[in-house]
Amino acid sequence: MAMKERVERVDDVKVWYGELPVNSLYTAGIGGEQFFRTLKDQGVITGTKCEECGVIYVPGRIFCQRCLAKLERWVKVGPEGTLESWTVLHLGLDGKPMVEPQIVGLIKLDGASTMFVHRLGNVRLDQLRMGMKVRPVLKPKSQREGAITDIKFFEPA
Amino acid sequence: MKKRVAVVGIGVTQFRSITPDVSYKEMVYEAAVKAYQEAGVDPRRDVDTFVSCSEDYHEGTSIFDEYVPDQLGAALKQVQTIAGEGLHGVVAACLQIMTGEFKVAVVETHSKASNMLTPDGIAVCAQDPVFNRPLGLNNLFIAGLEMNRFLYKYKLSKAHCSRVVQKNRCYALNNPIAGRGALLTDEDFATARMVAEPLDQLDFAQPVDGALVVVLAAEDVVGRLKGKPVWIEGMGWCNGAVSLESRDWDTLDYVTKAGDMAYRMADVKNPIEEFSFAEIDDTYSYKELQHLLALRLVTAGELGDSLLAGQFGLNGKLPVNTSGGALGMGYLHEATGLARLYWAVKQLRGEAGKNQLLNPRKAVVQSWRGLPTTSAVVLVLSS
Amino acid sequence: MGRRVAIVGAGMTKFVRRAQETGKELAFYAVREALNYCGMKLNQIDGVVLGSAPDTFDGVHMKGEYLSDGAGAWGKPYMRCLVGGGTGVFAVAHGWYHVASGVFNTCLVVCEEKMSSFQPHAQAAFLTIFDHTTERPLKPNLLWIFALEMNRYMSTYGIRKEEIALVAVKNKNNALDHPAAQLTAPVTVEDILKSEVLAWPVQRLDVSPVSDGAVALVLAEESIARRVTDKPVWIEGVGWSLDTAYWTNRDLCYPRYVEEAARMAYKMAGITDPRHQIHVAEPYDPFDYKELHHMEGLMLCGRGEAPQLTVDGVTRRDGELPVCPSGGLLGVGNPIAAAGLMKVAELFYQLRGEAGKRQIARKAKRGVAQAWGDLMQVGTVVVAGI
Amino acid sequence: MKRLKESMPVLPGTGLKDEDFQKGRVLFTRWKADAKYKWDAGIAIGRYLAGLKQGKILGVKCYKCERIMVPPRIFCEWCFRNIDEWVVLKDTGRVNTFSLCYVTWDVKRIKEPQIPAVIEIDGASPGMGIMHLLGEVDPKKVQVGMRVKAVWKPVEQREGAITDIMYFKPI
Repeated sequence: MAMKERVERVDDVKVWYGELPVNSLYTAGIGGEQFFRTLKDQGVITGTKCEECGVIYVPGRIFCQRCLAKLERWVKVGPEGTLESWTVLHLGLDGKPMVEPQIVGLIKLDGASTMFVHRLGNVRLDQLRMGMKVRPVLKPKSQREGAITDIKFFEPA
Repeated sequence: MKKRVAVVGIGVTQFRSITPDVSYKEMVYEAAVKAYQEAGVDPRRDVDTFVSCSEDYHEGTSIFDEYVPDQLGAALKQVQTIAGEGLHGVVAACLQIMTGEFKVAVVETHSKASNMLTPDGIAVCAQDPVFNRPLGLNNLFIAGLEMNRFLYKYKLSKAHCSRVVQKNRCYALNNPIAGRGALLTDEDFATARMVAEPLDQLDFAQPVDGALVVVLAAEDVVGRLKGKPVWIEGMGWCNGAVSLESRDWDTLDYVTKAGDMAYRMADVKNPIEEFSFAEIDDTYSYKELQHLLALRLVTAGELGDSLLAGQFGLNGKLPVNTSGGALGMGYLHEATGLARLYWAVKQLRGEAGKNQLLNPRKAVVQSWRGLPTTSAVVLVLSS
Repeated sequence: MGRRVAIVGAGMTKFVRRAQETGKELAFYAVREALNYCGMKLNQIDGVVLGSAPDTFDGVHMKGEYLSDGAGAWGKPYMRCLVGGGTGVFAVAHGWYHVASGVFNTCLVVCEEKMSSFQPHAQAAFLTIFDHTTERPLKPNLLWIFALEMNRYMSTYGIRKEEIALVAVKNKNNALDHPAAQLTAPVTVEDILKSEVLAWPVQRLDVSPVSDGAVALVLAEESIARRVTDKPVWIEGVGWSLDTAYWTNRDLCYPRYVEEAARMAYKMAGITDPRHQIHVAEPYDPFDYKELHHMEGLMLCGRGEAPQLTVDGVTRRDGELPVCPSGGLLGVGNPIAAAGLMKVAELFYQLRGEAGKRQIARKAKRGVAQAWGDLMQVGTVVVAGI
Repeated sequence: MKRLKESMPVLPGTGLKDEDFQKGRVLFTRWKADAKYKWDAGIAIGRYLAGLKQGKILGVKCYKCERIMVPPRIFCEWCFRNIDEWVVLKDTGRVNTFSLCYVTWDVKRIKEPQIPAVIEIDGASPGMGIMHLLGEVDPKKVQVGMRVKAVWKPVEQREGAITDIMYFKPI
């Protein structure tokens, strides 16, 4: 017997409540700063190119994951892209069904080697096709704050 | 592997959706007592090194490593935590034994998933805080995107996924420790609620609580111990691109690399032919199919038909997840891989009860760390 | 011991209070510096191990996965170890067994911490290291355990704060010569004794600063090591030990887990007389008294004797047994896991004679680095030699 | 210190100041984790909490090493075996070590210090303590070795928690 003693009565079961009180502030980073500044100020999506590997990373980043080269060459991509996959998400962050399901897309922006993840909008479910062209809808410049949410969603192009 | 390592004891608790009567320490203690008894070792005297696998956010405690030693009999001994999957822990223990400095090692993992009141709120904290998290999307969207693309690319359907679920949850009925066994009908699948289309509520493994402790030993001491050895012939582990943007959404290159590493070590030349069975990750139904491909256990052209023809069933060419898998046993977070190892050991020892295969010799066991990771471990075992 | 394993390269970022870089970017910088140091490329690396303290600091769940691309782990075997504050030195042991096992020929060891992400102050993250049911309801903070331990240490051996403050003075001043250092002003014993009382006996300047930073080492087996460099620094011994979690049942005056870890490492390294066979030491010094505590645990002196060695100047850079010539956590900064690895990097520089202005006066062939963590509970030790 | 820095290599890394955030010089995002838990107390701690509610500090005994331990556990971690007996300890003890803490857990300064201590509980084996707070005492007079006694919450306010003891006071 692994344990000589057990909790014998349901009434004796005890729990203790608590949490991880984690409030975080995340800097956009060196790559993120450049990427989001350009998005905010110029409304343009940019990537960085690894000359060694020929990969264009979007969002732009300062290192190549393949060879760890330092990336300094920024290039403009998109704004249009191709829908490579989508999902209709029904659960919220609380794990409960959302009143309004959200459509999320996996998008390959024109000129990028990598994928971009964002919401889809202005689209009916029966319109969604693999390979369809989409384009970003940005918040007006005055409302942009240099974050991924400066893009409201992608819509059919 | 040049210096061979064997599993000589494995202890496990019942996997249940809730375990209100025991603390995590007590649950682990129970598994440890069973494992040590099976191996015939005294942890205070005979064990040289201990490895535990845990993630702080799952426990609700920072530096959970602190709370590992006592219930394992490991206080003031060599103990470390891997913030990784249970099979990472097995790899870490094997590497230690292979240095020649350690003879007997213990690996522990557990799940107290039921103690997380906000599992989705916790899971989202694994998303990139700058590029993804501000979108406020439940992690399941990643599975939805991947599943949709996978089914499209490989011309598979939801029916294939449902078949996986049906198979695994049915097998779990014959696995005494499994917590999610069920006989599911077509109607169950037809009425399943969508969570991240095409993924529905039956497509993913439901969490359970449970603890596992494994005793490993170097070849030269195996003979002195009581436990019946199951040999670890090969091991491989690998990470792919972690960022959602720069990962390869078409192939699970990290699973393939981990598999190839393990196969190379175990001298497996033709994985389709050489394994008696497979215990591979099925945290989501479609993942079992993806992992079969990535581990080169079936060709893309044959995948769908083989599945529907029952080739991955108990009487098929390559029985897959006769334990019930994560879908049938339940999802144990870091302990999920060890639960598969447990069943593989049972099969290879001939102790798998109603799901026992005839004379199995060699098996592949694989784990994946779940969303949003690209981290896999593969072991090759032999009897 | 398995195959011989050497450290062939080291690199690090600056340690700063708040880094603009993300954790990934910090890791990337450190790895790049380390690879450049030994002229190696990422495709020559077989696998990667990562050390990073709790996820609550960076505020990313499964932080190891998140950091993997910055750490150079794309398409490679990769694992993250976590033994609290002991992680930085343990990561070297973790990397060591990857190579010593014969499975890898080369391995990157990367440690990263971005503590500034935690708001309003990283200290508060430590509430959650305590037992959730029997301790956390009392709202403890990290200072409590340090203060409780420091007081126990002082009252057991009759040690005065003035003696302990000498450690902070030595280390903070040593750090002035460290290119990664966060603190850049010299301090005196008076400064320390006059600094604000946080949790008596702990005062503000007894404590290392909270930092962001990353450090990386390149490990290689013998034949590659000799090809890469003519000055490989061998990992002669590694050790670790974790004491019971019931920390209120232990006598805090002595870190027996450090002794256990040291005994393991010394045995592997063939050290029988540490006081004479070790020429430079980098014990863990998040608080000034900890350096003394750990010198005793490492058996570099008898119990309660470390303060006198400090008073006598033995532990200065020009002393007989230089201790924390880097400037330690007290001076260079304390990005937890990265700080531990910085200590092993310091042995690498010192033993190769590449420590610049920090180079110790005596000739050193062997050094020990040590870290500590969890609930005053874990000791991790690396012995390195040329 | 510029003099010394000049000869040193320049390492990568960009340090920021608080005002860089306040003045919008750098971009950043925030997140508050929704990470809530309900931990199962289990056999040993469940009983410990039940004891506290009744105004008792419970310990456990291992017949092999003869230690009487607190907080309780169902196993003896040194002998690796089940514990043998539950023991009602006294609610008095001795200060093993203490601190005068002027900073709260979330790093706010306070004038009157909190006095955390490890208190060796009477009836348990020597050195067996629990962490708690001291109260009703002049901070200047606290000493290692001081005898103390638990001050309990009124019965009706107890909930089966370590905080059912408000603090320990000198006797």
